[in-house]
Amino acid sequence: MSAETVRTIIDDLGALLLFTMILILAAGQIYRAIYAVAAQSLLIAIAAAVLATATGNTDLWVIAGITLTVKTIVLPWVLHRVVRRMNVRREVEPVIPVAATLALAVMVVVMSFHLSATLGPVNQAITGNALPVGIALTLLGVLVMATGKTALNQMVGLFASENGIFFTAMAVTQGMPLIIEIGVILDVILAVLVMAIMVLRVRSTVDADIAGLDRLKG
Amino acid sequence: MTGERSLGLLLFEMTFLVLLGPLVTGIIQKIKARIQCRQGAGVLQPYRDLAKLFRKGTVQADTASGLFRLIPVLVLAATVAAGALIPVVRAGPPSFPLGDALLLLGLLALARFLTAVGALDAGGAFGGMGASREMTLAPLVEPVLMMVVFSTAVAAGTTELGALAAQRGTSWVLAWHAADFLGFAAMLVLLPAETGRIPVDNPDTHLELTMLHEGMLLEHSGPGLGCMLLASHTRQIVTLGLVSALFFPIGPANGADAAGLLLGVGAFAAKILVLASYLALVESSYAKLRLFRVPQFLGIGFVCALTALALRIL
Amino acid sequence: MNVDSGLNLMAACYGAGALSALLARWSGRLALSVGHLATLAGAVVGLGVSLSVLLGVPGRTLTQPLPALFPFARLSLSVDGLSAYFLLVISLVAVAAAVYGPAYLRTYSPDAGPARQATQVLALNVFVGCMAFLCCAGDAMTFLLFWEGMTLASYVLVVSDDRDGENARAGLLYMVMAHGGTALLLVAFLVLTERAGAFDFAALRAAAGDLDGTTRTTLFFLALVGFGTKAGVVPLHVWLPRAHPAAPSHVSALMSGVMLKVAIYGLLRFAFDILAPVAGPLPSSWGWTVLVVGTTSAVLGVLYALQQHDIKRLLAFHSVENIGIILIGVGLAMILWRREGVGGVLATVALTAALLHTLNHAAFKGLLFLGAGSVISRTHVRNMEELGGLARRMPWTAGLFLLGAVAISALPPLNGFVSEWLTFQALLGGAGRFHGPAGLVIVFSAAMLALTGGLAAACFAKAFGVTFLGRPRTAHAEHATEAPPSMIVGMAWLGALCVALGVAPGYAMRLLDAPTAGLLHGPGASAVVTARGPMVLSAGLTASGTAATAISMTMVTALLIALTAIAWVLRRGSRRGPPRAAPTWACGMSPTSRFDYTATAFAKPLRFVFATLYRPRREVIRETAGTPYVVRRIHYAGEVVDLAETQIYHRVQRGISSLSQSIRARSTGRIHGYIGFVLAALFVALLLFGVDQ
Amino acid sequence: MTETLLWVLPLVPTVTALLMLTTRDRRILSAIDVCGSAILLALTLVLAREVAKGGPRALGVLRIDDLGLVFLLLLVVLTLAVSIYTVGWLKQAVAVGNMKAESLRSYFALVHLFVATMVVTVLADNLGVLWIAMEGTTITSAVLIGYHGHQHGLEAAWKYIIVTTIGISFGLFGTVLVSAAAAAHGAVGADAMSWSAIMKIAPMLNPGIVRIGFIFVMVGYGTKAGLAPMHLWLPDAHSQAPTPVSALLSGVLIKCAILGIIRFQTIAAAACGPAFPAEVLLVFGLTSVVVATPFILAQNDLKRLLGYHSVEHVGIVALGLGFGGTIGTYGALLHVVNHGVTKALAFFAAGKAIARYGTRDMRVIRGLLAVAPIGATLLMLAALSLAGVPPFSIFVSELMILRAGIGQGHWVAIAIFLAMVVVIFAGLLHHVGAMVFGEPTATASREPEAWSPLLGMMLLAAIMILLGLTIPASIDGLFRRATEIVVG
Repeated sequence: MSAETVRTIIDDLGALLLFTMILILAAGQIYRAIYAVAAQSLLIAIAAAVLATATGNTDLWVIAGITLTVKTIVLPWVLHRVVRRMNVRREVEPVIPVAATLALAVMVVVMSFHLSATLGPVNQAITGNALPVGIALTLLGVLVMATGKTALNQMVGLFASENGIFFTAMAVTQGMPLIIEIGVILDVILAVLVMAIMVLRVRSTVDADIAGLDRLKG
Repeated sequence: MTGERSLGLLLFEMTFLVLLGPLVTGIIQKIKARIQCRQGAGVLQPYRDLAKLFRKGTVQADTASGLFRLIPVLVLAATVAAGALIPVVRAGPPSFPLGDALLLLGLLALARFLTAVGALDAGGAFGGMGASREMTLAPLVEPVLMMVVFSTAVAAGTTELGALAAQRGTSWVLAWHAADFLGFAAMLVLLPAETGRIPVDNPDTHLELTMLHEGMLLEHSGPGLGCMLLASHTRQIVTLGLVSALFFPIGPANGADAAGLLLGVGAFAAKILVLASYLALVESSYAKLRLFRVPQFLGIGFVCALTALALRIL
Repeated sequence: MNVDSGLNLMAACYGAGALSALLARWSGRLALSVGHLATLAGAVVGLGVSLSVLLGVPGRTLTQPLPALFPFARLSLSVDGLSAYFLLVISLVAVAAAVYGPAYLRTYSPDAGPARQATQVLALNVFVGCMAFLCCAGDAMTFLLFWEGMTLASYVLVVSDDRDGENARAGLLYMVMAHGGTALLLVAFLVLTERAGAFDFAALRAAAGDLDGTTRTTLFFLALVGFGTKAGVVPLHVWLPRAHPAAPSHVSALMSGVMLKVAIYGLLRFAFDILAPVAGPLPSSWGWTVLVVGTTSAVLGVLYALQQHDIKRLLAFHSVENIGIILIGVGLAMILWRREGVGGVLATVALTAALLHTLNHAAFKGLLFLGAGSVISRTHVRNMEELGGLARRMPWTAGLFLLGAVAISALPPLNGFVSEWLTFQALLGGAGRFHGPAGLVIVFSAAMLALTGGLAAACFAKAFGVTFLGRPRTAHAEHATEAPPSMIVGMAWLGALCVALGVAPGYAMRLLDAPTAGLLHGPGASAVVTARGPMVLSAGLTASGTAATAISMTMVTALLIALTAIAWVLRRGSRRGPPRAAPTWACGMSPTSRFDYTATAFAKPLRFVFATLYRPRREVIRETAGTPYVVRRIHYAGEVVDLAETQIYHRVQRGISSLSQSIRARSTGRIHGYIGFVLAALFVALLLFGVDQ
Repeated sequence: MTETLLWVLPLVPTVTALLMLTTRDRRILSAIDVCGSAILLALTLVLAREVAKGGPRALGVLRIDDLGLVFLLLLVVLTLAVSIYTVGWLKQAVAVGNMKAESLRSYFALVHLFVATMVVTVLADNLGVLWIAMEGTTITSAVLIGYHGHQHGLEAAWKYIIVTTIGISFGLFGTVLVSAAAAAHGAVGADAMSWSAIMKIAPMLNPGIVRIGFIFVMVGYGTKAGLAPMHLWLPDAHSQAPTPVSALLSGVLIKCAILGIIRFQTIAAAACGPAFPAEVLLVFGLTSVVVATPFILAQNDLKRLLGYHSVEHVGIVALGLGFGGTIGTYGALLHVVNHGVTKALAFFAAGKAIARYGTRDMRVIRGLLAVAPIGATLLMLAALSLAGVPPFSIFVSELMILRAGIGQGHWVAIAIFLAMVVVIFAGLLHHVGAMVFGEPTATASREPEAWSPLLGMMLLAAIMILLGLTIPASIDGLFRRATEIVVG
């Protein structure tokens, strides 16, 4: 397919990604957030596949596969299990009101678009709005972590921002070198496992959410 | 104008001052007595007192250290040495560098310091009280004295009393400026303080609430007391001599012949007499001030001296 | 004596002394003796070096490169007249301290463990060594290294009595203020080194040559504050009366007598030598500032000293006063140098006065601290109110302390008077040169100097009288005994110095030639002050060109001695036989030691007169027996505050600590906050730097 | 030969970590620990000599140049010191019950894995590998921080892992942008992320993208380095981690992040001109110095105090890099080493004091000099050195940084810097002086000081004082070459 169509596809995917991110931000229930992030990962995988067909870069197929298996299936499943084990209350009341969060989100998006607008034409193979979307996704993911009350929200947010980075990497260059890509994903998995262990440990020792602890200060 | 004063002359003047010292006290006492319509003791009474004291034995406080016996000696020596710096009969710088006003003030301060230390040596309340008060007033008097000296020295460009006097020349009346009047005024304020007389101190009382200098002499006795008294007589005349050297330069300057010498002595005696009667007058027409009023009294002198200096410099 | 080898030898001595701390492993006493012996040796060598430079070829500078320790700065030593003179001062006092030290440390703290003794030996040698070589530094880096070494070593000595929390606090204050001062010095030096591209003084001089006026003045004031902190000028003095008493007494002698002078050395070196416009007079603002600062320090120093009852604190405050007097001389030298131009006479007089007073103060302040030390080592009491009557129990100490007291009170015929006389002459000459307000300022500081002298006399009449005379007030004083001979010798050395410098100062002028001529590029001290031969001091020619004022300390002394002899004959009187002893007159009661005037009582009138400066606080609690007329017991407590301390330092300290407390209290412990900060940081950074303006 | 060494080096700690799993005996574990560290040090020294002779070496994604060597040396020396210290520390900790005897091997294994990841971080030439290794350090050290397993430990660990992961994901984003910019200039595949390859084409890169990339990296790795205002995790982590781990975190880990920043700084300087990264570094540096001050002054927890102190010193390093120039950069690199050594020493001494008094509350620790003279002296020395007093090493590096600042005429920065340094000096000396002097608290244990911790501390103290008194020619040469790499 032509570069033009690919670009439009990527842009549309970017828009969808942003949409899912908004869902995560606004998600009142932890399960919804998890589903949303899984969907987001799925979109990433699709994007990878699209780019693979466009550029004929086989590495991207691998990446698409990994993303699909790991981020769309395995990790959400892990999170699901954790939520089960913790049997937390489903509703998560955010740190700051959702409205404010969304307002911040808008600011972030605007800022990132403004920023990439000032860059001028970056002569990449494929860009379009990939860069601003990537920046926005990364920052919004962190915003989720900052506003989400529970440890789970924060883990979800972490994925989200990782997704943002992956998307950018794929869109702006033809993806990172495969080995790096794999290493990164491995790290993410490890990190999630360690986090999960910590969460459960705290839940088992003192019946509290680890993200709620704030004894150490000053 | 004037030649240098030889060492012989210096020593002569020194002895002259020492011998004359008690007489001045006697005269002041006499004048006071007259003013108070009393007969009063003869002018030679101080000599008799001294003679008596030197004949007596010594009683010493059991707590006093070995230093105590030495104090009167040192005090007398320092005071008399100060006397050597005063030009009495003739102006002009000494051939020997012994005539500096600052050195003179230093020696007097040394005597005062040693007196205070001696007073503390015996222990007991009176000595300490006297020493404390004396050493409180001294730092207030000395700067003013220093400024008065400066007010003339700045003009002359030297602090050597002989040279200062010589600078003034013979006809001192014409040479006076406004600054001199103010400086002299300051000196008049200081004189009672420096000679330990009313309104600052009262030499005749031994009432612990009023006495300053006497309190320090309380434990001395016999020859020791004699030395201290002689020292205070000398101190008094030296102070008067300083004033006369600063403000009434010496009479006939030229020639060291007998006639000039006599004239000089005469002029000096006259000046001392005037100042002495001034002291007597003040003493018998004022009451003693409370200790903490004295600084204000000295403040007058400070202001006069400062103004004098300002007039000199501006 | 060959200077290079002398310096090496000196370094070897102090190094050996420092290493001798290791001996404490076997015997603390051995370490003490050997260490102080090494210090003594080093000091003696130092004397040799400095004398050989001062009496050698004038205007010659010997430089000796050191091994290149740092890639960016060559280290070197360079000894000229100024360095040698201050090396002399340091060594003279160090000799006394080294002789005095071991016995003092043994008698004062016999229970001290070998660890503490080792620390003291090590720190003492490092301290003295750093001071000695600081004066010989040939470049900024060496200077700063020794400067900080000196600070650190003295800090260790201050806190060496580690169980006393008060010492630790004093050390902290000292260290912090010293550090602040050093920070300013760093900036002052680094600005020059950056322009020069090198660290050695010669290069800095060259670089300073093409500075513009404002930069030059800024640098000077940086240095003034930096060195002033170390020298303890008001209001930067607050550390001094705390730190100096905390150290062992012979170290206090070194700190008060010498370390402050090292700061003066730094100031002279920086202002006159490095920063001065090429061989030209200094900007007038410098001199006037220094003069005013000096006058203030002199007066306030002695005023606060008057109200102290801790004998070492009292002495420490007097160091503030004397530094002030020295600075008056320095400031005058700056002013007059500018006024008269190069070759002026009065500037030389002023500088001579300052330098001579540096030496004199080192002598008598060292003596006084050692004297206080031997009292303390015998009584373990620093509060004068608990002493008294020691003159009969420790006659030697008492006599030497009295000597020092007379000297510091600027009374003839001792050395304090000489340098103050020169200062007065310089002031007088200055007053003659300047008409209008400038002249008045000078005259006023002259009056203040006179006031200072008088107050000092009062203060030491009190200090000596209350400590040594009258009756012993406590058992401590009751059972005191004379100090061991080695301590007496240490004091006697300095006492002899006071007398010699007082009676025959003319002979010391030769030593001042090199520094004065070197700094002012004019006539040397002896050419001006002893123009009429070493017997006679004269203040050079005066404004009206008439004969100079002159004094001859030697003759005055001779006269005094002769008169004393005569008076002694009078004093013996006609009646022979020993004096009859009787109790002191106390209105018929049999007096006890409670009758004696206390230090508080002695200083009370002056406390009244200067109440505005003291803000005295006093509380009297009287226990009456039923009726108010019968008083059982009166409890009296009074204190005097140091204005600078209460008005400036305490407020600053309170402000900072409360501020940081509140900030810390407000900080969050919630992870969301943490993340928020990261996000915000990125956000702001992107907005600030993201777009190329 | 040397190239293979590049791969051997990270393997050494990894193998050591695996060996740890073979036994449970504390003595054997400690022996393996020390041996492993010693071997690591030896190999590093060999490598250092080779590099000094033959210049940078590269093999695949790993590369060693003088810049990396500076950090590598710091890392291995501290590792050895930590191992020696741990011997005695562990004995005591087990005796008291802070560490469970059966879980010691996992502890040792984790420590060495941690070290391995840091070695990779330092050796990485490929910026992606750099990132991976950095995340690896986060994961391993997070487990170590939470090792004691009590609530506070886990809280600290969680904050640490979350915040730093966020941080370095920003770092990854920046890396991606930079590599994108590089890819636009024909750098394909692994080259697009290879630092050495990028440096060749750096001047041609799109300044806009590199600019944004550098900001992301600065904030990202800055978080890991503990620069304010991203520093908040640091005091928590440092106060909760076991003492040897605190030493490694403060001494090396945050320095590795600094290395990451320096790598990108060079690229940014080439692409956007040196002014831009310098500006950013200056702002973050000053912020750190200022922010750390009040928390140091009003602190009661000894280890938190040291943690905030690390924030200040990382800020100083950033200042040095920001002032730039040969002197500034040299000073900054020297400061990295000096602070690493000194801070590790400080943590060691503090750890012993804490063990002695059984609390981290500085208001309780009193009269240390009386109960543990050597340890107290070392603590005092470390404090004075941290405060920048000669003849200790930090004075030298701070002096050079100051010099650079004055040379560049950054008067405001200088003024703030000096003011803060003096105030912090006061605070630090106040705290430490109160702990060292005075009458000892009754609760203090009077047992004699164990040899191995002292040995470890002596090693560091020796380096600290040596570098304060002189900089040997070899080390100077190393720093000069490293400086050239940064300044160009």
